[in-house]
Amino acid sequence: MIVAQRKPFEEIKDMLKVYKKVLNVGCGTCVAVCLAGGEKEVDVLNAELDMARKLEENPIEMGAITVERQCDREYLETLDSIVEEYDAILSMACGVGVQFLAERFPHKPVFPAVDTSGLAVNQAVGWYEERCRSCNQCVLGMTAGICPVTMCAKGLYNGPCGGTNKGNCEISKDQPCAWHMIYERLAAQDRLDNIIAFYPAVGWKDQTPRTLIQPGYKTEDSAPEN
Amino acid sequence: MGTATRKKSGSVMIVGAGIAGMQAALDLANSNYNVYLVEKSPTIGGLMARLDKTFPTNDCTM
Amino acid sequence: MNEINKGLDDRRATYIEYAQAVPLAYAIDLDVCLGCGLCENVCLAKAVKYDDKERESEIRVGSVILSPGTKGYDPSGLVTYGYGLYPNVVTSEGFERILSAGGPYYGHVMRPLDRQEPKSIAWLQCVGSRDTNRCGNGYCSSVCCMYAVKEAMIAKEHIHGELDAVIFNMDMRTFGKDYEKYFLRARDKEGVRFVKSRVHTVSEIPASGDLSIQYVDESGDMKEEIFSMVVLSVGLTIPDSAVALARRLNIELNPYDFADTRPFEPVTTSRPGIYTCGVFQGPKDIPGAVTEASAAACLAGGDLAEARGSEIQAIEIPREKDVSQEDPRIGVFVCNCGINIGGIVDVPAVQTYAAKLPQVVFTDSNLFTCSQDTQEKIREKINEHDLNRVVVASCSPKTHAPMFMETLEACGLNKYLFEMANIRNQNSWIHSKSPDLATQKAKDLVRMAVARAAVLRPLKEKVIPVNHRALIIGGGIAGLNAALALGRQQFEVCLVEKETVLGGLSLKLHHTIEGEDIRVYIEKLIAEVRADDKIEIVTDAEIAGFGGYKGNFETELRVGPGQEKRIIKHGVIIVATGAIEYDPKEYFYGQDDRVITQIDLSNRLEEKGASDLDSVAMIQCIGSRNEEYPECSRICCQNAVKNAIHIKKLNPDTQVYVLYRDIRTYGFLEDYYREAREKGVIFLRFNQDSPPDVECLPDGVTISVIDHVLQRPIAIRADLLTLSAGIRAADTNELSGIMKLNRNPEGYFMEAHVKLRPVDMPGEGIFLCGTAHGPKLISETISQAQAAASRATTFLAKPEIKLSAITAKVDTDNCVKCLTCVRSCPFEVPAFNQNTKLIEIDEALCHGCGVCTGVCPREAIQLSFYEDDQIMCKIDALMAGGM
Amino acid sequence: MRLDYPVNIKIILVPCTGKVDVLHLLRAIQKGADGAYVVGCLEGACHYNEGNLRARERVEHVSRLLEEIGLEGDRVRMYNLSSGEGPTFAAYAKEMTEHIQKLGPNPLKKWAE
Repeated sequence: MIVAQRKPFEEIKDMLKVYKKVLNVGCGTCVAVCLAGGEKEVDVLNAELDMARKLEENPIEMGAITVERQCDREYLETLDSIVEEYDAILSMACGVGVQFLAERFPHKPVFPAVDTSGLAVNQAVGWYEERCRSCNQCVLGMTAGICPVTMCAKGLYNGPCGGTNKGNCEISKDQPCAWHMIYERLAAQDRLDNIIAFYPAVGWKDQTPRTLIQPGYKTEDSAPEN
Repeated sequence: MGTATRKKSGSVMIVGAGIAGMQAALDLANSNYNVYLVEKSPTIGGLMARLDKTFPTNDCTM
Repeated sequence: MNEINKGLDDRRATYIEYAQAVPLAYAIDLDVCLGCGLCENVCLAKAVKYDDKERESEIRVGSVILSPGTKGYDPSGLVTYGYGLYPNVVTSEGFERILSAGGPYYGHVMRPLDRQEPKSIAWLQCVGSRDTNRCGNGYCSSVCCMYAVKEAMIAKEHIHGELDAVIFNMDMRTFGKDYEKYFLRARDKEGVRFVKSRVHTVSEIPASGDLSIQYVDESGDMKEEIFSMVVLSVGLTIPDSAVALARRLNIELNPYDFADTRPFEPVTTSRPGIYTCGVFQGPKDIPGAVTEASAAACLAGGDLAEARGSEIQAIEIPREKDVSQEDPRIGVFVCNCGINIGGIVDVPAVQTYAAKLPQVVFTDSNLFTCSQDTQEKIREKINEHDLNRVVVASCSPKTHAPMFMETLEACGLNKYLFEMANIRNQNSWIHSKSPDLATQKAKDLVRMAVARAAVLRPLKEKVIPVNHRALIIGGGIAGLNAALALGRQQFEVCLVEKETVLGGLSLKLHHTIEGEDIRVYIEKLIAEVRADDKIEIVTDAEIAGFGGYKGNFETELRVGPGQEKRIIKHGVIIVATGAIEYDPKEYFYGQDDRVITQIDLSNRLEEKGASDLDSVAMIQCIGSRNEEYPECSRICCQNAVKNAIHIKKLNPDTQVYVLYRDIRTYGFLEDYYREAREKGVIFLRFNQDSPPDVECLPDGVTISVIDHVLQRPIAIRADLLTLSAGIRAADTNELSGIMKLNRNPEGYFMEAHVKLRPVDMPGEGIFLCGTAHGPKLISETISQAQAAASRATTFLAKPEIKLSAITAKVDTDNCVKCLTCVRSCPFEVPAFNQNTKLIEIDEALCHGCGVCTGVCPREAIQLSFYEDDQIMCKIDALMAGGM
Repeated sequence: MRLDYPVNIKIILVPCTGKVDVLHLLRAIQKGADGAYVVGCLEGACHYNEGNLRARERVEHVSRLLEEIGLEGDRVRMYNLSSGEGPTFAAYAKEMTEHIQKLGPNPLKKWAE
């Protein structure tokens, strides 16, 4: 799941300082699940903005709506009829949603209210740990299901660096060394030969937006234009 | 024991409305028996209501 | 003089006993009333009947329960303590009032003489208990040790400076569930001092009012200490009125005037049909009294089972009107509460104000809104003005909402369309000095209530049928008694036992301390259970699965060597899984066959007698009250005393030594402790930090222990060393996992409330009895088993049960199944249904706390009757008044 | 017990303090209340196990939010007491009132409709 965290309030307030009427759009899926941008957080942020702006003698009118997903255009249709009332849009979705909103309403300023931090698992209520950085080059099959891109501070693909220290990473005693863990688990599975194999470094050079198509779902109509 | 001429009563009298009497009354009433709870002082509650807190939880007695 | 506050302050001739009294009504103290007639003239409700006389009325009942209660021992007769003479000597009952916020000093701990905070307080234990010389009360009152510890701790908490709190005792008898931990906390964490000594004399130092206490310490030295205050821990006695009542009813009393009962029939008096409970049955604490009360209710009702329901009045409820499509039409009833509200608040002004509030179509004010005739009037007005919401501005919803809600139901209005504004307890009573502000606040509170009333919705209480069958887990004394008691209440029972035979631990026992034959009893009990065709017995069975909720449970059993699967459907559960004897690792047990447990000893005495025994030693607290296992096992002291007396009866020449830390023969067991001493049993106290040493030599077992008086070790040679092994909870790991039943760290099942619900488990429809709850005597096990049957009967007697409508509901359209509610609910109620693929909250299981509503990121869960807009609108209405 | 406490305290009943929402507290301040406080059972003595602990977390959260927007976080507080402690309730009401008086009126009051 995509996880995000609310931006510092000051930053949000600053982005909106010149606007008088702003629509805050929540997103009902990933960021709602990670407790950052569903109905509840929209209401909380709006209450905060309302109060803060009144304190500055510069009141703002906040609108609230939460759509199922900001990354699907059908769900954005409900916004079409109401955005015109507003000077600007605040999005509580991940970076995808913010961009998609901006694309749909090119004449309206759209601002992000959250920082999208990645793909994570939910360890407990409100606690998320990143497990994937969508590198598009998955090696988990060879690394015993432990991701060297997210788990290793340097994102190394071919064994640990010199900073590994009794199973921990040099950046922190609390951070286990990814490659140490990979070694331990591969050893337990009697697959240590995997660790000797060489992997080319991740192709970060491919920096234009990647298109993902789920085979079997692709139809002529839904195929992306580019 | 009772004879066939007189039907069994479905009522119970409880003398004393302290914590024990109240609990017995509640159980019986909730089990569909008619209850007469008799207490000589003006209020129910008995000794327990006069305590401050109770061990071992230090709960208020009220 | 205020009798409730033990004479520490005065009260008027017309009085309410205390602030939370039920009924909250005035009484007249005829001993001091002058008869002026003033109160009769001023009473607006005409409730004072001056010439009211006692009347006799006759009622016909099928059973009687006597619970006349207790009276603290009056220590005035013990002149050496100076009670009544020295102001700073109070009884424990008086000290309770001093600690109480509703007491004479409003909860500030002060000594009576000069209203100064005491710097030191001494508690003297066993005043009026364990004392055959001065007052004839040979029994132990069972509760004084615990309440003294509690009073000392709370006093330390209340007092601003340091308080030296000292409890002078012979034995600390903290034998109840979790009580030992409480005692250790007082001693080790809170610094309460415990001195082993019985104080004989208290004398006052006239200049200061302080009190001097002289006592002999453990080594026999005379000591003197000065205290600011002395609390006499008075025992429990039976009031004369109860004795007179018993005489009139021809009930036999024991020598101490308590009701005479037998160990196997603990709540049955000598007269058929009359039962007893509480302290009248024997000295006991609150959980004991509550348990016994339910037991007495079980037997009293069981006698009348065929007439159950025949004499209760059924309440007819008219069909409910559907008002969901109507606009709110609110009626506001403002109460004067005599002068309680009307004397301060301008009620007519509040009524006029209410009339102008949106959607209010009718207002009224009443002298007493809770009176019977006003209920009639409210019913009329609801019909006349077609009201579909009602607001009553009066007192606390806690006490009165249910009654008003019934009034709504009686005219076909959903009872949840009701709201109260508490303009008495939260207003007129506390702002009596500022009537104008109080009137303004009453308007605010009414405005808030009206706003909420407008957005209330009719709610439906789900009615579920009750399966009238009980599942009892465990076929020992507890399970068998519970089964029998439920059978007498005419309910079907399925009794499940994991062993192939019934009887449990009792099969290893012979006699009670009173001399009753346990084997004969258990055989008769099993025969009776077998003879009852409503009871099905399933032995050699274990619980393999569990589901459902109160009234409708479903349990899967695996039965017999073939592990055959069986499903039992039932409405309630009684857990009676029992306990076992601790298997000692101490003192060569299992290595030397001269070292045995108390159970082994009683077997040995039955089989071989004691004629060949010159000397027997016993060591107490084996596997109890130590670091590994801090709790007291409650029954080992009486076991030791029982076997010691038995030996002395079999062979008076056998020397018996009991090495102990505190002898905890509570209640009437104290008589046997005294008997043992009189028969020559030698009791030697040792400290936990210097336990006895044991050597197994060819000519006997040698036990060395430090004698307190001699201050040096002494050695005892014994033919047998008996270890008083404690009690351990049975292994219920699997069961508690399957049924989700909580246990304490010692492995005993947890009750819903230690004090007030000692037989109920936290889950509704699940009850607990016997040693599965904690160590206890057979008589206590039997009364708790009968109590569990009584509690179960309150469920089973109903054809159906109504569930509270105040439960959380999921708007599944908006739910993203994020699981936050599933992970946040303290009772694990919200769940993802694998079939519907929805998050569901079972209203039968929901406790209605609202925690899930506060965490839902999509605002998709609402708690009925406390929906967010129903709370927000009150905030808005309040602030709209421009606070 | 009829103990006097300041007249400006108005009580809103909830089944458990675990029901008190961040939004409820924010709304009170937003609408111009000078302070809002939650009174729950003693910690460890919640009838619903842990409602009062959650309430405390939410109060602390609201407190931080208020600081963020430039109000005193201390305008919201949590108190714990048992049902028998009338005098403590009155004492807390007094303490809260005095505390709020020290902070002065809620500057948002003038914006309330």
